[in-house]
Order: sequence, then C-alpha cells, then structure tokens
Amino acid sequence: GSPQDTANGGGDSAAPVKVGLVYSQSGALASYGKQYIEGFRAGLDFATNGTNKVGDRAIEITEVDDAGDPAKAVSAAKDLIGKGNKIIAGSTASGVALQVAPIAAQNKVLFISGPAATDAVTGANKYTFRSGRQSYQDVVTAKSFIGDPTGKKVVVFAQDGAFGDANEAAVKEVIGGAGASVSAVRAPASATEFTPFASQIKSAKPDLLFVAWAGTTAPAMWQTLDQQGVLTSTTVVTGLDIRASWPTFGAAGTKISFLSHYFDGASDTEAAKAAKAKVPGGTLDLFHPDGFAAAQMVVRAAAEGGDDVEKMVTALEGWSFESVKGTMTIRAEDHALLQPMYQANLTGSGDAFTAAPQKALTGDESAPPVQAMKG
Amino acid sequence: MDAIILLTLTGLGLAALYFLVASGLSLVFGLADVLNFAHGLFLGVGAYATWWAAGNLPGAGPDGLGFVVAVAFGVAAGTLMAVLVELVLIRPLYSRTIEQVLVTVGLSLAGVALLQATWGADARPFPRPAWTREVTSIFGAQVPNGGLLLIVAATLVLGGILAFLRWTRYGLIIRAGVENREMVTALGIDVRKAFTLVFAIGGAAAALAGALGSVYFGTVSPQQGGSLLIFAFIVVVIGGMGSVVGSAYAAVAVGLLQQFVNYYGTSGLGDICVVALLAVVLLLRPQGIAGKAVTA
Amino acid sequence: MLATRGLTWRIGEVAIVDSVYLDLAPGEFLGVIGPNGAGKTSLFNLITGLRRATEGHVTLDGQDISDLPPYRRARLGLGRTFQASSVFGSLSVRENVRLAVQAHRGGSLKLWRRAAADREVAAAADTALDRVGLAHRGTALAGTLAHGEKRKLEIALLLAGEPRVMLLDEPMAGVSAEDVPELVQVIRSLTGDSGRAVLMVEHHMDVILELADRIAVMHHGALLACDTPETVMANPTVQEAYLGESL
Amino acid sequence: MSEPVLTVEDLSVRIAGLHILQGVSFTVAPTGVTVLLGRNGVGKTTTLRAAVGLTPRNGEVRGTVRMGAQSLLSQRTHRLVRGGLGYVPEDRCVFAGLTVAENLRLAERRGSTPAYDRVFALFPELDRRSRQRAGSLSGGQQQMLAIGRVLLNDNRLLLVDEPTKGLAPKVVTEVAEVLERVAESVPVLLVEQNLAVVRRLARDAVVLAAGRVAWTGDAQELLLETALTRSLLGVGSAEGHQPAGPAADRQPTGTAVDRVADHPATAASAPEDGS
Amino acid sequence: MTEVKSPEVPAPPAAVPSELIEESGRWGRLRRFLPLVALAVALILPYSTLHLPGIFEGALNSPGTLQLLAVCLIFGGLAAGYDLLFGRTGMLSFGHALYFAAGVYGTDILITRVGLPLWQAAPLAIVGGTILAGLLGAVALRTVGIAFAMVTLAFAQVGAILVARDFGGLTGGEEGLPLDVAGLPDGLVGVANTVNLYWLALAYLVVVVLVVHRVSGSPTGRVLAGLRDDERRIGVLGLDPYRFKLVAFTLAGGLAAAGGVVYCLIVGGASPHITGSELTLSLLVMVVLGGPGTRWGPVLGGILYMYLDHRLVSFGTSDAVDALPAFLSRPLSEPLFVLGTIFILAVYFFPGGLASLAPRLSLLRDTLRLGTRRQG
Ligand SMILES: Nc1ncnc2c1ncn2[C@@H]1O[C@H](COP(=O)(O)OP(=O)(O)OP(=O)(O)O)[C@@H](O)[C@H]1O
Ligand SMILES: Nc1ncnc2c1ncn2[C@@H]1O[C@H](COP(=O)(O)OP(=O)(O)OP(=O)(O)O)[C@@H](O)[C@H]1O
Ligand SMILES: [Mg+2]
Ligand SMILES: [Mg+2]
Repeated sequence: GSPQDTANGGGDSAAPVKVGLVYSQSGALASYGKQYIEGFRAGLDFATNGTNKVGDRAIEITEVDDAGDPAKAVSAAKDLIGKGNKIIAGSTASGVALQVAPIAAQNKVLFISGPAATDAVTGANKYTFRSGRQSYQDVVTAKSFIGDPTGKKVVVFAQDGAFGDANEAAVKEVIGGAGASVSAVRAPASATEFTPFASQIKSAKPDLLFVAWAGTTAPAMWQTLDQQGVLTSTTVVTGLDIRASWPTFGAAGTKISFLSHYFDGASDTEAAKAAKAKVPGGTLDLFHPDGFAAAQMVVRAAAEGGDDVEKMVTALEGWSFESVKGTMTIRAEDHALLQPMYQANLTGSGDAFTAAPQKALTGDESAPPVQAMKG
Repeated sequence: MDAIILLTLTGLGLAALYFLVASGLSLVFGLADVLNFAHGLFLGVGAYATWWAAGNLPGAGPDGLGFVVAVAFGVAAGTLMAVLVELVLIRPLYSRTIEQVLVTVGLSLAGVALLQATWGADARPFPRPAWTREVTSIFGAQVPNGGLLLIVAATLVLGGILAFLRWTRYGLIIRAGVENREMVTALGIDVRKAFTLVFAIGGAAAALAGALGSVYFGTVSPQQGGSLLIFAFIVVVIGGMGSVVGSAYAAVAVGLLQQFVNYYGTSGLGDICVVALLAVVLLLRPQGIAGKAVTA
Repeated sequence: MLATRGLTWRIGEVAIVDSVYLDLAPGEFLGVIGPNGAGKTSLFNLITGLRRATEGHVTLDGQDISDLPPYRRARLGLGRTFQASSVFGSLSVRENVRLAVQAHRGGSLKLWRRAAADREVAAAADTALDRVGLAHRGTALAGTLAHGEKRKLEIALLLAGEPRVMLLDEPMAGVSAEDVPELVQVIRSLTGDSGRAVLMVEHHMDVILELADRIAVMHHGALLACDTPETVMANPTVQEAYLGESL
Repeated sequence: MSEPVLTVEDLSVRIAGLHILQGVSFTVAPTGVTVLLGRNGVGKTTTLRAAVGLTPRNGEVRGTVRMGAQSLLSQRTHRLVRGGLGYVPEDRCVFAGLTVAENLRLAERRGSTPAYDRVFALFPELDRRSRQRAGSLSGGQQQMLAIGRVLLNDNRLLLVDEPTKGLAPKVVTEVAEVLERVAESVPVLLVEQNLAVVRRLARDAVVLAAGRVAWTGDAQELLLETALTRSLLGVGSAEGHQPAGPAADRQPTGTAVDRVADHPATAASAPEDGS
Repeated sequence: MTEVKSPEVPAPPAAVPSELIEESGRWGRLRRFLPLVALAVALILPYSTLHLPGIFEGALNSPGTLQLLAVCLIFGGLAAGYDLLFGRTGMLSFGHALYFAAGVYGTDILITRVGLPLWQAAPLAIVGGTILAGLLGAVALRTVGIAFAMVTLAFAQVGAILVARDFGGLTGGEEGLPLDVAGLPDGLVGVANTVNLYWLALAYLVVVVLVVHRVSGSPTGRVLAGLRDDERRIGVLGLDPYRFKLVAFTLAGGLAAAGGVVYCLIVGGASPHITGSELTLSLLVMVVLGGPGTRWGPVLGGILYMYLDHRLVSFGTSDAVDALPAFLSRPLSEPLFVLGTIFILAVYFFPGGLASLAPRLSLLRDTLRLGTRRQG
C-alpha cells in the first residue's frame, strides 16, 4: 500500500456520518469540555428528534481528549481526518481552535470550533465555523452598560497575552470608536498580588472598567479590586464565567455588572427547555449552548451536504436557526455566529448565588464587524 | 506616599507567601539535600485538606476556632503526606540526588493529577473568616487583612523554625546533621529520624502556606501549588540553600521588587526582574545571599 | 624554573598556606613533607591554579603565572597528580591516557574526527602506559582499577602531558608495600629526562629520602625548612613538628 | 585472662575496590588501654570505623566484631553507641557551628543522666567556654570536647582514634592523663602514633601492617624493643628524643618498607625477630 | 575542622560512553546491526497497513499514527541531544526547553509573521537558536552544579514570560501561533502528507543520533566524557573546561532548535506549552528513563515518554478504564497521574534506565539457557 491510501476515505450514502469531537476531557479546561459534550448530546437529540440519524444515516461520534494541548489536538485531528471524518468539532481552548482550523482548511474538512472565544477563529478560513461566542461580542455587550460613550473614560484591565490583547483591541475599537477614551492596565496572568494594578486603575478614575481575566487567580484579583475600593468607585463590567465560579467572586460579585454569554435562566426558548431536560442535573451553564449549537450545525451540514464538504459549507453559510440562546445566524462572509448576549447581575452570598438577566442584546446588536476571510 | 506604603505592605504580604512556601523547600533542600519538586503537592494537600475539613470535619468551619481547627487539620495532613513521602519514596534513594528529583517530579505530576481527579480542575471557593476579606487602613493605605495574616504567619513560622533549630534537641540534631551526618550517629542518635522530621517540618510549612495562601487567594485549585513553586525555588536559591533566614531576606527582596516594578514599570517586567535578580546573585555569589562559602 | 614568592592562601582569618617562598631548579627533585593538614596539597593547588592565592606570586621560567587559569598553566608545562586519585572513572585506562596526550598535543576541539583514529595519540598513550606498567590493563574501566593501579594511572596521565615541572601529591598513598619499589622506579625515571623538575609530597620518609635532592618541610602553612635531606632530618624543629613529637 | 570486651575476628574491609583490611583478628581486654598501632594508612581508623558501623557506603565489611556476646556488624551505629560503645573520631568532628554546650547536649542519651560533673571536672575549660562556638576552639580544646562528649555517658568500651594528633605537647600530656583516668573505669581501644603516650597508657598492643595484624602482645614489651618498633611502626613514629644521624637513618628505613611487607607471614615470630 | 557543605553537583549515574569502548563478542557485533534493523523498520513502517489494536489507533500508515510516531521521533532526538549535555558532559540544565522553543517559535514567526519561505526560515531559526544557546551558555557556565541548573532555569523562565507576554502580538501569547502554511512546500501540508512529516522527523532523529554519536567519539567527545568524570583534572591537563562545556551547550542548543523547526512543521504551529520548565523536566525524565550516557537509552526514553504522554490520554478515556469503580477510574483517566506513577516505578525498577534492561535481559537469557542446558 502507499502511505497516502487511507488518507482519502470515500463516502457512500448509507454509511454513517462520522463526526470527530476533539475537546478537553482532562486538564485545566475539563469542566468546560464536560459542559460542551453534554450540550452537544442534547443538541444532537434535539436536532434529530431523538433518532441520532440524518436521513437514514446514523451519526457516529468519536470523542478524543486533547488535554488542552494543541499538539495532542493536532495529532487527534489528523488521525480523525485520516479515518475519514469529514466533520471535526470541539476545541475548548483557543490555542487548540487556532491550530486545528488550518488543518481543516488544508484537508478540506468542516471544523466547528467550540467554546474557544478567540476572535481569530472568525474568518479563519472557509471551512472553519464557530458554535460559541467570541470576545468581540463580549465587549459589545459591555459597551451597552454605559449608554453614550462619547467623552467617557474607559479602562481595560486584562491579563498579558493574546486573550488580553484581543479584549483590549476590541474595547478600543468598539467603545473607543464610539467616542470614549480607552486606556489599558495589563498584568501578568501569573500575578498573585494585584494591589499595584488596582492602584493604577483607581488613580485613572474611569467611568467604566472592563475586566478581561481568566484563570485561577481571578478571585484574588476581584478581592483586591474590591478591597481597594475600585468596585464601588465606578461601573465594572466583566464576563460571567461558569456557575461553579460564582461563589469565588465573593463579596465582589454583587458589585459587578456582568455581561454573559449564557447562564441558566437567561433564555426560555424551546431549545433551552429541551437542553435542560436532557443535560445531567437539569441546570444549564455557560458552554452548554456551544455544544448544543455545534450539534445542530453538524446535523444541518450532514443533512444538506452529505459527504461533500463544500456543500456543507454552503449549507451553513447564512443559516439561521433556533438554539438555546434564541435565534442564531451564521454570517456568510466570515462565519461569525451572531447570537443574543446578556446583561446580568449576581445576588446572594456564600455558596448560593443566582444570576438574573437584566437585558438581552439581539444577535445583530452584538454583531462583530465583518472580517475578510483569511484562507 | 500612600502608594508606597500600600505597595510595601502588600509586597511584604507577597513576600510572606513566598517565604512560607520557600521555608519548607529550603529546609528540605538544605538539610536533607533533596530538591523537592513535590513541594507544590504538599501545598495542595494542605489547602485541600483545610478546605475539606472546614466543610466536613466536626468542630471545624470557616470561622473563628473552627477555622483554626480546619487549618490544623490541613497542616496535619500535609505533614503526614511529607512523612510518608520521605519514608516510602525518598529514604530508599538516599544520596541518589537525580533519582530523588525524578521521584519528586513524578510524584508532583501524579499527585496534582490525583487532586484534580478527585475535586476537579476548577478553583473552589475557600472557606475563610470574614475578616480576612476586609482591609485595614494603615497610614491611609487599604491593606488587605489576608496579606497581613500572611505576614504574621510568616513571621511566626520564621521565628518558630529558628527557635526550633536553636532550642530544641531535634533542632540541635538537624543543625549538627547538616555539618556532619555521620558524627551525629556516632553520638548515638538516629539521624534518619531527624531527616524524616525535616520532611515533616517542610510538609507542615508547605501545608500551612497552602492553607493561608488559599485564604489569601480566596480559592483552592490543584495547580495553585505548582505556580507558586517556581518563585519559591528562586527565593530558596537567592537566599542560599538551607538558610531559612536567607530565604526570608530573599523573599522580601523578591516580593518588593515584583510589586514595585509591576506598579512603576510595565506588566511582566516584575517577573523578569526577579529572574534577572536570581541570575545576578548566582553569578556573583553562587552560594546565594546567606549561603556558606563553596569550596572544594 | 618554578618559584613561589610569598604565596599565601587564607580562608577567613586562618592562613592555610602562609607566605611560602620556594625555588625549583631545572632537573631538581624537591620533596615536601609536613604533618597532616600542614597545607601541602593547598600549596599545590595554588601553584597549579586550582585555587587563587590571596597574596603572593607564582612564576614559571620568570613569567608570572599567578593570574592564569589551571589549563593555561598546564600548557606552560606544569603537570600534577592528585592526592585522591582523580582519573576519569567511566573511561577505559587507555582512553584516560589518550585524553591526556590529546590535551597536550592540541586538536581536542575537533567535533567530527574519529578520536580513535589518531594513531600518534594512541602510540604516545601506549608508551606512557608502558612506562608505568599498566599496558595490560588498557581496556579496563579506570573506575574499576585497584587503588595502586589508579596511582600508576595518575602518573601515566602526568607523563602523557610531558610537563617540565611535575607536582606529585603523595603518589605512594595507599600503594601496597610490595608495589612501592616499582613506583619509586617510575618516579625516579621521571627526572631521568633532562631539565625536568619534580615537586613531591610524600609521607613515606624512606621514599622521600631516596629520591629527593632537597626537602621542604611545611608546618601550619609555613615553610619550616628547605634544605638537603641531611640538614632537614637533623633540624630539631622538624624533628618535633613532623618526625615525632616529644612528650 | 578474663573475657575480652571486644573480639575482632577475620575482619576484612574493602572500600572502593581497595582491600584495606585483610582478615584482622584481635581482642580488647576488659580493663585498661589496648593500643592499636601501625603506620599511616595501614587501616587503624578503618578498623575502628568498621566496628562502629561507619564504613562508607561504597565499602564492604566481612568477618565478625563482638562486644561481649553482642555482634556489632549487623547493627546501626546509633544503636551501638546507645548500647555503650563510645567513639571519638580521628578528626575530632566537633560541630563547628554549635556551641560547646550544644555539642555536649547533643551527646546526652535518653534514659541516663549525663555526667556533666565528670566532664567538667576533667575539662574545666569546657565549662568556662560553654557558650563559645566549637569551631573557634583551638585544636586541643576541640579534642577535649570530642572526648568530653563521649564521657558524658557511661560506656562499656571506648574507641579513641588519635586523640593527641596535632596537639601541643602540654595538651598531649593532659589528654594522656585524662585517658589514663578514664581507663580506670572503662576499657579503651586507642589508636595512637605518639609512642610516649602509648608508653604511658597502653597495657596491650596490636600492630597492624599492610591490612593485617603484624604483632599482638604486651605493649611495654613491644616498646622496649627499639628495633621491633622501628620495623613495625616505621620512621614516622620513631621517638623524638632520639636524634639519629640522617645518614644512619637512611639505610635502615629503606629496608623497613620491605620488612613490613613481610610481616604478616612472620607475625608469630616477630618478637624474636627484633632481638 | 571546618566542615564545608557545598551544593552537590548531581552527577548522572556514571555510564560508559559506548562510543569510546570497543565492542567485542558475538552479541556486541550483533548489536551493531540492531540500530540498522530499527532504521529499516522505521523506513518500511509508512508502507505497512498493519493494524496494532491497543497500540495505535489506526493502521501503521494512517495519518494519526504517523503523526504520533513523528512526534515521538522528534522527542527521541531531543532527548538524545539533551543527553549530550546531561549524560555525556554531566551538565544539569533546567532550561533546555528554551532552545527548542526558540526553534519552534523562530520558524513560526519567520514564516507566519515575517513571511519568509521555509528554506530561509528554518536555517535562520536553527542559527538563531544556536547563537542564543551560545550567548546564554557563556553566561550560565560561569556557575556550576545546582547554581547552573537554576540560572538556566531562570533564562528559560524569561523566555516563557516573553512568549506569554506576546510582545507586539508576535507569539500569540497563551493561544499560540498557528503556522501559516502558505509559506510551506505543498508536500508538507495536509493530512495526506503526514508521511512526509514522518520522514522529516525520522531524518531529524537520524541526524541527531549521528551528530551525538560522532561527537561523542571525537576528540571533543573524549574531553566531554572527561569533564563529566572530573572537571578539575581536565583543567590540569591543559584544556579549558569552560570552552568545551560551552561547545557542548551550544551544540545541544542547536540540535534542540533544529528539533523545534521540525516540531513546528509537524504540529503546524507553536504553543506556549513548550516553553515551560516542565518540558525540560520531561527531557530529564526521558533521558533517565532511557539511561543517561548510553548509546540508545535517551532515544528510546524520549520515544517511549512521548508515546505514553499521547496515548495515555486515550487510555484514560477508554471503556476499560471507565468500567472500573470510580476511585480507580477517576485517577486513571488523568493521564498525568498514570505518567507520574510510571516515573516513580521506573526509578525503582529500572535504576539504570531502559538501556540497563538489555544487559539484564541477556543475563536472564543466559541463566535460562544454562538452565535448559542443564535439564537437557
Ligand atoms: N577549602 C577549604 N576550606 C577550609 N579549609 C580547608 C580547605 N582546604 C583545605 N583546608 C584546610 O587547610 C589545611 C591544609 O590542608 P591540606 O590539604 O593542604 O593539607 P596537607 O598538608 O595536604 O595534608 P595531608 O598530608 O593530610 O594531605 C587543613 O587543615 C584543611 O582542613
Ligand atoms: N573512603 C575511603 N575510600 C578509599 N580509600 C580509603 C577510604 N578510607 C580509607 N581509605 C584508605 O584506606 C587506607 C587505610 O586508611 P585508615 O584511615 O584506616 O588508615 P590509618 O591507619 O587510620 O592511618 P592514619 O595513621 O593516617 O590515620 C588508606 O590507604 C586510605 O587511603
Ligand atoms: Mg595533602
Ligand atoms: Mg587513622
């Protein structure tokens, strides 16, 4: 045999639809991965009316753990593609999504990125889609907290690195572009002591503080901002993380205005009800909608495209569908997923916090600007 | 002025945290000659045991005396862990430095993964007294109580270790053992016990650091120990291996340097300055600040 | 040829080597004796550059070499053996000597040549091994040699470098009595070649007396005496400090 | 003769491939000082260290060493010492960073009252300097401390390795006096190079040469035979007050090496050999 | 006496550099050919459709398997390069990951950000990594032992901070930097061409092994082996230890950088995982697992380590593990738990590394043979 033989698996119409899911089952993002896969299963059930079939073709799912490591994800993706999977989905971590996307393009298979929030996935290439929100949508939601930004002073507090860079750039573009003056305070992601940064923020006297922080040091960071009086001196906006993290905001939680991708109770759609019924524990969380939407997209792609990836792409581009969060639209130009976003607040104390929706932005209101397709 | 006081005090808080982590590492490194990469695991064990005790142990809780009981339980768990590690894993490899490093590396990988498998990868809110979340106003600076608690604890630990080494019989044995292990046995003393004790103290200090560090962070997570470890190593090396007092100086230097550079310089520069400090110290004085002259 | 001028090495307050003035003429064999801890090995370390003197100078052929690192001094023709055999334990005996020959002849920094292919080096190494009577042990790992054999290998390593000044630190230490005469012969042959000078520390007085032209006595870091064997042996201070203490 | 306190039988020690002791056998009498003699590097220290279980890790010990009926070789050092085997090492090994008092405190044993009076009566200096760091003591004072540490407890046997090495003559005399008094109550196995000290203290002597016992017997008898001591103990141990002419010295010592080498075989006939 | 405690230099367990001893006997001659046999197998492998269930997910020539093998081969080479430092010269560096990362990020940045073609980017990255190793080594080598380990660790830490800090968006911070395949030859792009990446990795391994073995057998290698045993003695023989250590450090750095180039191509990008001290520690583990200073130990150790690292992930999620009771299946589904446990066991049960297994096995074989002969 030649080395190339198995690489191009052929398709035949009665064969199952092979879908590879590469996401974090272990490692630091394991709990995001867990929500994703639960959402995916619920979504698959919803989209196929419980049959797990597209037409008469069963959907055969292969799950692979990437442990958050792009190198392992790339190996897994290559393996799956080699075995004839035309659809890859998953990617809990942005680093994974960014490295798998080019592979999808090189091999002309469909890639539906998962919870990875990086803006760079949008418009990455023709074969790459996303089933979750992106940082830019977070920032647009944040902007909705200050009304007219003209002349206002906005500070971005973000960690070093690409995640922080993307948020800073988005705030400059979205809020700065609307007339506010934007400055940034950056801190190393590994920092354990935040007083210097809190002091810097406080002395800047912003009208709005946008915080983009992920990782285990977040609680210490919030506590410091609270202790140094930052939270009471201005409007502070940040993204609402998974449920389990809510108690870690501590006393700070009730003083922050949250933008939210999703939390249980943010929406009351048919899909949300279906998802709630299906998800273990019956409570939806941040990344359940991503998995749910991914399953819907997979079913759509398989139903319309058969084994032809080009057709799958065409079928998805511009498609609007009803999902957990409400109406979602895959923008044809750059595959951005336009979706509702939420404002929320937290109430409660100790271990018991509840989030309540304040306002919902429609998919169009929170839409990111159109990107040129890169590849 | 405010800023300087605030930065100094919070910097000292950070230094206290580094010292708490480094003190045990330094003892074990300097006295038992083991480069203990599993120290971060001891930290994690202490933190998780405290967290568990506050929720489940009768008499323990997040407040007042209950919290003290919880921390005591955490420290006991860390100590026990350290003793087991010494007895089972380290002792058979005595004087095989590289193998000891490997075993502790393996242990830290496996142990942290085990914590993660048991309690999940996500940070969990850490039970702690309400006052630790508040601030104390000192000369107009709002200094977090958690940091002050660390400073107090670190001072006590430093004093305790020094007093232990200076005034107890075991301290005597350990100090003598550093000089000449063999001669200590020739005086009729089981020196291996003393080295188990060194590990126990190291484990206890680590567990305390884990518990109080978690109070300070407000959360506990499996990776927490590992991320503090690298700075602890730097502190130990700058301070001079085996010198607890040296570690204290080095911790203060590192904490303040980081804090001030992070405020006045750009982000990330603080860490780089610390690393640069390490390199400079080692190049000028390979034995560290308080280390003894290296000869032969 | 070799001279030390007020050579001193202090650790803290203590002078381990205390203002030593020594002169070694070409072809001369100078024995160094002194009680344990007198500073003999330390003196060697200062001369060869393993330790930096706190005061004083070392000159070789009139050139001040006090600030040169050990390898530069070695290239100028200073060779030594160690009190505790320090051979390359994980290399074979032959490789040990070849390494020494190669170090002496230059060309060590060749990354792509096969070391084993250098015939000249191999030949020179075998000659050196022959001279100390270790040729039959060529393939043994140096780490597995018996103590006396290691001492011989030490000397072979020294020979391989063809030094003009040789410093021997207790070459007989731990050599079984049966082997002593043989080793004495080897050492005697070292000076047989013209112009080579030897400085030897040894506790075996009989060996010293047999070989040395002059004897230097060290005590508490200082040079107590340096004279012909007869004079030194008769010196009462030496008698007291080294040869035997009176009650 | 009564039961020996220490019996060494066929003791062999190899360190790093070096066969240092090759079947050493001797006994130590239950009273008085037995002195272990021999030239530098002959294995005296190695013998003592093997008895207290301090052979280095790369060493290998064969044979038997018994204290009374108790076999020593299988036991760990600290147990032996607690069982009444006191050891004063060759290089004193005081803990330089600890004070004199701390050095002594370290030597206290659980279950017995430390005899500070005894120690301070012998060495008032130690009492006076109790807060001084041992590292800053003079060599002689360090030696006192090393002996004092052992005398703090009651022992069944003392192993003392070259206690007078590097000491000023006056201190040598003092140390010798101390050992003399100690030996009244405890048997001592002493390694000593200073023949004057040996003469003063020793009752029995064991001479090692090239890793074997070359001679055993009455110490005073040995010392009377000048030629014998010379051949067994070599030039270094020749008595100081004997200003032998260098030329005369040269010849006999040259042959001494060879003769010592022969000794193991001729050990039995050694005494006659000297006459 | 003033007792002085010096920080121990944790010297690797002494092993004979096999290039410097002549092999003899039938087995020795046979062993010479084993590597050639292994190479032949490696060459045939991509043409085999053999399926080894449990060992690889797919057939031997499936892209997934080839990719995994390629990664393993790279790490085999990296470990061999690191062994030049650790096992063969006795230098314990905790910062070797830096030079690997320099190769990975160097290639990636030059191709993706600067837009150079691969044939320019690769040599530049290798030269850059080598120069970096030379410069940093020149500083770090002024210390020895633990201090040296810590200085190298510190330098690597700065590298990790710089990568994470994402200056000018060059490195992509924590998200990493996917490789822009526009600058690559077509043969290296796409799953169907995974086999070419495999060839590349194999070539890298062969080159490293060749270089390491050749250098070890050269006059310089002789000096390096001497340095490991006794640095002081090397100085007294008239050789400058510093210079030779620097040569070894730079060379090993260069080899690591070259490995980085190939790794970047195989994985299709760079991610900050590779800048951490964990990678250096794993290299150390690989070398010790295999047997430091032995001819093939580090290579085997590297391959085995990487294989386990990748495969344990799927082992953890396999049905067999899921079927176990929770207190077993939970830890077993954490790959790092299994890997960590394996190290610990390996340290106790293969003290000399995998390489020490061969003599032990042959010992076993000899005893068995003797036994059967006696019976027969
Ligand atoms: N690096 C050091 N630090 C502290 N003291 C040292 C050091 N090196 C040597 N000394 C001390 O210096 C003194 C002289 O030691 P040296 O090794 O030179 O003696 P020596 O004359 O060679 O003795 P020997 O005959 O026993 O070999 C000894 O007391 C020794 O303890
Ligand atoms: N750890 C060791 N490694 C290698 N050789 C050793 C070791 N210990 C002792 N030796 C060797 O064993 C021999 C005997 O040493 P030992 O110290 O017992 O002699 P000694 O009779 O006490 O001599 P001295 O009168 O000088 O104290 C010496 O040649 C010494 O070099
Ligand atoms: Mg000496
Ligand atoms: Mg001795």
